Amino acid sequence: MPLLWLIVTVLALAGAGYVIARMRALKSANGDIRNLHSLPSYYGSNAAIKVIVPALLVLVIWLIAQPLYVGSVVSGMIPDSEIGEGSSRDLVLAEVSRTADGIDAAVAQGVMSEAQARDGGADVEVLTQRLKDAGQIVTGAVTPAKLAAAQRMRVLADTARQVMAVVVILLAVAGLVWALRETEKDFRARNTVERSIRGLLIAAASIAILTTLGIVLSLIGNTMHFFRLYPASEFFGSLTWAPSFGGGSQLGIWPLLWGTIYISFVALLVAVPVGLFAAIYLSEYAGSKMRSWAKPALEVLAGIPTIVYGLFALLTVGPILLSVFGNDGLGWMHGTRAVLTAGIAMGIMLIPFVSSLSDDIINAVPQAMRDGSYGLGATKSETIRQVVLPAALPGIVGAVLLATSRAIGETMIVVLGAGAAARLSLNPFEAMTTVTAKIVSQLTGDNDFASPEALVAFALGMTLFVLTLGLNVFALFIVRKYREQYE
Amino acid sequence: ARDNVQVAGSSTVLPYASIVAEAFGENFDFPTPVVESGGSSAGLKRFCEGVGENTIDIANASRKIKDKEVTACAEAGVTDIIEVRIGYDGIVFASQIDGPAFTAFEPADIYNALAPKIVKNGELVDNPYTKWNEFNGDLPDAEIMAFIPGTKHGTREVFEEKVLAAGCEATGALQAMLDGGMSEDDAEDACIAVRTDGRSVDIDGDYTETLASIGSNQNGIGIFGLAFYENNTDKLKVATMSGVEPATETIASGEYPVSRPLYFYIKKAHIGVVPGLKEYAEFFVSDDMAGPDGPLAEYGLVSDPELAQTQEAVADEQTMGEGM
Amino acid sequence: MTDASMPSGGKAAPRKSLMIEDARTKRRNAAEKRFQAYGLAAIAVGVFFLVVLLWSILASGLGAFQQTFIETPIYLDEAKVDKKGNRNPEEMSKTTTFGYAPLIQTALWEQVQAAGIETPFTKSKEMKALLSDSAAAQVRDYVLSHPEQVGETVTFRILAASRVDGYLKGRVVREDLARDKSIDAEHLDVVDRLVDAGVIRKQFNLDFIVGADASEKRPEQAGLGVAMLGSFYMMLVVLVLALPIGVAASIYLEEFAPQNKVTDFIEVNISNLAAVPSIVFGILGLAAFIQFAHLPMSAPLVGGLVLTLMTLPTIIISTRASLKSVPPSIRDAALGVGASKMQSVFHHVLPLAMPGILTGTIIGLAQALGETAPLLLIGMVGYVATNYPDGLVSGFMAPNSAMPAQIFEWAKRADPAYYERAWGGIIVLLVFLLTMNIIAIILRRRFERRW
Amino acid sequence: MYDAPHTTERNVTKQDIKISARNVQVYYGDTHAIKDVDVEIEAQTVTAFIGPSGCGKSTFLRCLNRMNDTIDIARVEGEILLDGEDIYDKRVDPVQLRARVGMVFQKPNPFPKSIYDNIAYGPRIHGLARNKSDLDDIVEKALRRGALWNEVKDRLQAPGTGLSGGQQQRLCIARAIATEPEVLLMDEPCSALDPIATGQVEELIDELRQDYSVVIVTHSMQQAARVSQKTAFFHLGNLVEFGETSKIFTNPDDSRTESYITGRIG
Amino acid sequence: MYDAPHTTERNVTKQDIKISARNVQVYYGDTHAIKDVDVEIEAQTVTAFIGPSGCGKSTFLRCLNRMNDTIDIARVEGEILLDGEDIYDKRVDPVQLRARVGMVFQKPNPFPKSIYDNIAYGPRIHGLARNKSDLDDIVEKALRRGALWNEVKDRLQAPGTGLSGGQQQRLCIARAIATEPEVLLMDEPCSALDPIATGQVEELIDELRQDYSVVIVTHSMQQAARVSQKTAFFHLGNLVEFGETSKIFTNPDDSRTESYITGRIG
Ligand SMILES: Nc1ncnc2c1ncn2[C@@H]1O[C@H](COP(=O)(O)OP(=O)(O)OP(=O)(O)O)[C@@H](O)[C@H]1O
Ligand SMILES: Nc1ncnc2c1ncn2[C@@H]1O[C@H](COP(=O)(O)OP(=O)(O)OP(=O)(O)O)[C@@H](O)[C@H]1O
Ligand SMILES: [Mg+2]
Ligand SMILES: [Mg+2]
Repeated sequence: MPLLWLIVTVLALAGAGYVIARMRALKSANGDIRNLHSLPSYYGSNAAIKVIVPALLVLVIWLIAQPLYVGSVVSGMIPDSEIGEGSSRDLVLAEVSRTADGIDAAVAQGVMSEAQARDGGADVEVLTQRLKDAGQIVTGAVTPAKLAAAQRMRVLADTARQVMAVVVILLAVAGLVWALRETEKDFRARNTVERSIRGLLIAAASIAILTTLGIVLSLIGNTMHFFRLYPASEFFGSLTWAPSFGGGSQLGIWPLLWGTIYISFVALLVAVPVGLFAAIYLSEYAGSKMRSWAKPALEVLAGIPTIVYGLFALLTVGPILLSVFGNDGLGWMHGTRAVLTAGIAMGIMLIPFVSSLSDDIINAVPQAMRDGSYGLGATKSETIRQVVLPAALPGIVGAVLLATSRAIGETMIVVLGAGAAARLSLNPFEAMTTVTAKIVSQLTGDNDFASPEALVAFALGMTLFVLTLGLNVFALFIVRKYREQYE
Repeated sequence: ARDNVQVAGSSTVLPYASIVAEAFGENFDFPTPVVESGGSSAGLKRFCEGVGENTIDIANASRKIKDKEVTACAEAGVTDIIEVRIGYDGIVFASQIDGPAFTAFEPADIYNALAPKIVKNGELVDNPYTKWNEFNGDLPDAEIMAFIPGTKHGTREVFEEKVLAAGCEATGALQAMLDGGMSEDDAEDACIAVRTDGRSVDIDGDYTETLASIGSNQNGIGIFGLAFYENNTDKLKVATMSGVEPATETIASGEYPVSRPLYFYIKKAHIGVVPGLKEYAEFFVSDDMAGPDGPLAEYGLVSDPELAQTQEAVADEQTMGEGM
Repeated sequence: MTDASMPSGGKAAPRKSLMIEDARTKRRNAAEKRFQAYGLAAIAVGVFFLVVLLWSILASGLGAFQQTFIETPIYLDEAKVDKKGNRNPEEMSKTTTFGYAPLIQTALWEQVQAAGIETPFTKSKEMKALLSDSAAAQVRDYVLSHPEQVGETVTFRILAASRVDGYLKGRVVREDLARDKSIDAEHLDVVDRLVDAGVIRKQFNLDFIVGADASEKRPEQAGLGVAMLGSFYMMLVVLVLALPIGVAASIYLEEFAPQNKVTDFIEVNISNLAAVPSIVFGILGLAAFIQFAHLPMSAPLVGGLVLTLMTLPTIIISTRASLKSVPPSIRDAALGVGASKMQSVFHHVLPLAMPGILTGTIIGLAQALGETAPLLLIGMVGYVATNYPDGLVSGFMAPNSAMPAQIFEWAKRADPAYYERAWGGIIVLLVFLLTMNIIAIILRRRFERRW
Repeated sequence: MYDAPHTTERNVTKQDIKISARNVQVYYGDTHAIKDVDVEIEAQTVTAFIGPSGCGKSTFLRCLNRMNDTIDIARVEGEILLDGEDIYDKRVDPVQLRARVGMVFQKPNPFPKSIYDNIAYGPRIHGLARNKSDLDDIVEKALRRGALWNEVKDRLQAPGTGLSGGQQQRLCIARAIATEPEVLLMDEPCSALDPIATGQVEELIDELRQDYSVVIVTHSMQQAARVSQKTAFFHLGNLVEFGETSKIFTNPDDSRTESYITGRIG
Repeated sequence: MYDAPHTTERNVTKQDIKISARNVQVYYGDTHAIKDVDVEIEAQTVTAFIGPSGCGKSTFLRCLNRMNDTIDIARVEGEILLDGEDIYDKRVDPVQLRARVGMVFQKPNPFPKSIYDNIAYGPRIHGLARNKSDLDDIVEKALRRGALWNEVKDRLQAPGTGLSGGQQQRLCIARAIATEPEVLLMDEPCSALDPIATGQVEELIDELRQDYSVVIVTHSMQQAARVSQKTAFFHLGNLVEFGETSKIFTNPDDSRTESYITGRIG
């Protein structure tokens, strides 16, 4: 039975279960809903859940396990002689399964009969030709052993699929019976269904933890490898970042961290005042008409691809800054790439993060608070500065935190705007770079992938991850403390 | 089962691979191969992750595979690797077309302009130069400003070895360093360092970024691939190196000193498994494609004079250990 | 307290008239004006940058929507395309595109001569510089699907070479041709005459919007269509997964989760994930989905999964904020009439929080739509798909790229013609984004219907 | 001391005990908010809870239908029996309990839905109506008993939030009635209403007494005197005194009660 | 009819006219919320506004210190004179006006700041204190007059939002007093408070009368009777009757007033 049909069957059973359980529940209550513990639809849903969940769970596990099982059986049939030099059993298996698929397709097209397909003594040449006729791509030479394996694979898979269909349907039916048996008027169907939903909600929330775990796992191996090649004391202690191809690189994280902090700081210096003032204007001064276009317009800034900001930094912001601070002007700046260049472009990108979220938060400050201030004879700006903003502060901090997160994670603007030079300097007119930018560049570079110069990307990622985690714990702590004070 | 050839690696090789892949898809019944970019390192890393359907078949690289990588490959079961050299990439020095007349460089000029320490009056001193004509009267009276590949780029290595190191020796700086009591290794390292006062800017991005940088800086000189330069002759003018004009012919003949070979690596175990893999490789190195008159050369690849040998090796599926 | 104990407040010294602004009020009002001006200035700054950015995008990208075509009748020479003469497409496919190229060059050469255009050229091969390499494949495909027309003359609309296109768009100027290997002034003369003759024409370039990527040598052929499809499939995955998962997670955290260490841990995790650089999600995707789960490389499904993980924090953070803003009295009301917690959330709280959820989803989707870095590691950046996937479902698995990845690639390519296309691509991306935004705003309006 | 014109009609007769609370303790984290309270709520009686702000009236009221379950840090000890069954028993489904013990809140909180849907929500989730016309009937009956039918019958599809404050509160009461509870808990139902609306609601409460047991928290001693037959006086989490309303207001046993009653200015 | 024990102490004597409103009309968009109202508010007098919900009491009150300016759609016509000057004159700065006509709201709305900063807010923005010790004095005085000093003097730096409801409302009153207004407008200042707190606030209002002219909106007729000397009865946006409190409550001229006063149940 094809998979699709199996799923359809299970779904149909679930549907039937829904209807029957619903009716059964009603009947047990003599047709009066009022005698039921839960609404009839909950009895139905309970049945549907009990049909679908175990059956499909088993189906999925089976689908994952079956190829592994079939593979292991078939792989035993392949003599070592079939495995060429430098090849692997896996590859031969892939070839076998491709042949099996080819035969399947040929049978489906009618080029080959099922009997021909199963014929153990089939001539390899003839079969290959048939497959080619069927438009199948035949690679390499199909040897008798491979053919036998392919045929065996088909048979096994066939049987397995049939068994699976039976098992799945049996399970579904069992679920149905179970659900129907417990369906009677006092059965707490709603509670049961809600427990399942709650399970789903918890599962959804745990994805964040899984993701974190996944990130740590995918970074940790290479990070350890890196620290075996390069001393951690150097990585965390050295103040120079100077990778080189010939080895002997200095890979101190400090210049990168400093660059990250500095550039993010400049970006926030642009985004926070502009975004905050924009939010204040929108929520407190602007008419609804202006709000209705200005807010979405600012939000478009967040949607413009970062490469555009990168080019904007390189081609517009940089040259303008250079003409003011460069050799023709004040003489402080030597190239278009600088902390300031990237910071300004990034700041523009972050404006809507601050403005949109802050606007929502400022709007949520109760009018009573404002009235209280106006009633005392405060002007609008005094009210905003001294009453509204303090009240909205926790939310605004959240918005700024989100903007900071974006700033730390940004690469394109940094690469194009701030350059690639790792430098520990206070001068905002100098080129610098960030951890994220270096993660990308070391990962996509031409270095020897087993060298510390390439592996350092993972260590950088890991360090940044741990740092931001610390930062977030700290932020949570601060926000909590602050809230407790005023709620 | 995967039907398409999966290629990943160097973004320098990517244009050539994509030209081949496109023609391959048009002329063969196989699906068009997928050519990912991501850098030689990432490409080889994924190449060496093992054999099987969820690993790539071919890694493009703008450098030769390193021994350590071969070992790592072998550990993961990737033992038979076919190495294919497809040609050479010329590396040129170019500047804004309307900018100062940078038309001829020697390695020594570049060294004098970009090294942190240079020899002046026989003394090794911190680089005092701010203009090109301060050390070579033939060069224009223009601020020193160079955009060189960042340390992630393979081009940087070539630049260091073939230009800086050469310049170091030519200006006598190497000797001065050795005389100053440096060990040979340290001196070599010191030779390929660049100044950090902002006159030399690392570019971690692509040539388009270098081009944009030069576009906004009249005095800037930049380092480009020959193919890139040839597509942008309206914005760039190229300089000779040691008196040789960079061109496919001069590079092929070895006259022009700054170039590097380009490679791709095939997982032999995948041949016969992934449809079209061998056909693609053969098509790549065929005269139609990689020959001196083929589309690759037209685009800027310096055709390999030993192409015939490569074609043979691919046809025979000669792995790295064999026949060398 | 009595009056007597009051120090002379306002009453002893009668207040000044209301009509006269005292100095302090003047100062305060000036501060008020300034403050308001700052706000207005902030918006002006934001809008100004928006306009500058949009203007530069449009100025650099609009050209990509026009393309130069050559209309030429081509004689499908049997001797060249069907050597055996049996019209069997199988056999005919042995003739490669290299075999077709001369056919087209000859056709154009004859057209040039027929039009009486004087040229310094003597060979039809010289026409190569005017023609796109894609023409040969176009003609070959046509012949293979219409073998019966071999021997006839068919008029094709083929792409002009990118330099010719650039010339008509003003990108290529004669002064710069000196070192250009691809084209020279003589060819441009011919182009001028052919334009006069109506053979070469600039037309709307539908293929740019619906077509597939092309190699570095054929910018004139490159289109965004397939990548757009890739992005579309990824957005579908993101929408189908991230929205429900994000909303479910937010509901759990905001409405059901007990206040304890586990909840705190989840919370910190989520806000930390928002700060993880997107490329790290790529590393995760490669390890988890391709190497561990054996999903195919370069597949929009994997891309969608990675982007889902990346956008989840954004969606969760904003959804929680909007759930929080639903007044608790609504929850009480529902519980008070005997609704279960679950019912009160799904019947009352969620619908009220919908506008905020939509805002967060849009921000998240916009971010996902514009992201390239994580796609780099799962093989969706490069020269990826040239063809449309076979079916609706296979679109999730077939190798494909994404709009931002495509744009990013184009921006790196050497031929300046690609530069224009990159900006054109950004225009399409923004249109995509605006469409999404408008849909969200409309939905938001519907949900916001004030009761 | 108070004018209680209807006292004769509301003669206090011994009723069945609907809810009986014994030794109830409520903690918010470490705060002991309700200390050892014993109360018996009778059927067909209006019981008023009075006491100074923060004394635990609302807290105790919310114990009676387990609304405190929704507050994480709240912990309830002791025994509360509804018709003899412990409502804090593990087997009890609080949702079902709340359908039997309805609640009306201080601030009118209609759902942002139509008037009809506001009323129909409870019957729908509890499956009280077999079909649409059943539901229509329930809605009409509830609105009638909520003394709102005449005012809204022509605009049942209009939003409930568009009604005036007093109407909204009556809508909330009608909504609570629609699920046919046995006990109706009201937490300061009139504090947001003007005297006319208050009067209407009070009249309504008096009528509801025919069928339900009503518990009302109020700050207004006049109100307690007007509508209730029994009054409980809370102070600092303790139930100081509980008894006939007339007795509490005229002749309290406890000095605290007396000082509260007389210490008040109004 | 009402017990008004202190009436003798609060003898109504003729006072200066502080605010006089003539022909005041207020529109919210197209709704005509206040129709042609004439009122005179006297100095050192408590004037109560009563009337059913939605009759326009708050709206009219907010006209008196131009708080309606903050509502976009509100439009005020007519003339309101404060000490003979038209407060709606173009030259009048509402900010200066509001410093002289303070306001206290229905729901206590302390700022999310410390108690000290809550009180000091007004004096600071109006520059009433020359230095820190000046400000300390002002804060102390205001808190004393707000009858809150003893309760909070040890925790002036604690957040104002941490106080109980009644304390918060007194804090808000103290905050309003701190700017030394001439008129104090109060919109249902006690509706969120329990009787004890209400009593404290009422006492405070009576004291404030010594120095200020107080206008209070209330739903409680007892309260109006207790604290005010003058009462204005509003109905559907009209000022139906305005006069001595004792007269309005005992012998109203208008039948609507009478029916409102007697139609109420409490
Ligand atoms: N959710 C809560 N968390 C912590 N403490 C609470 C909570 N709700 C109430 N309390 C505390 O429990 C005590 C009793 O509060 P409750 O609301 O029951 O009083 P009340 O008599 O209803 O007062 P009011 O008349 O002001 O409504 C108070 O001290 C209050 O601070
Ligand atoms: N901001 C506003 N926008 C539109 N209409 C309003 C607004 N504020 C009040 N109204 C309308 O103006 C009329 C008078 O309202 P107001 O708040 O002044 O009444 P009130 O007497 O204070 O009532 P309550 O006793 O309920 O406070 C009402 O019909 C009300 O609906
Ligand atoms: Mg309460
Ligand atoms: Mg009001």
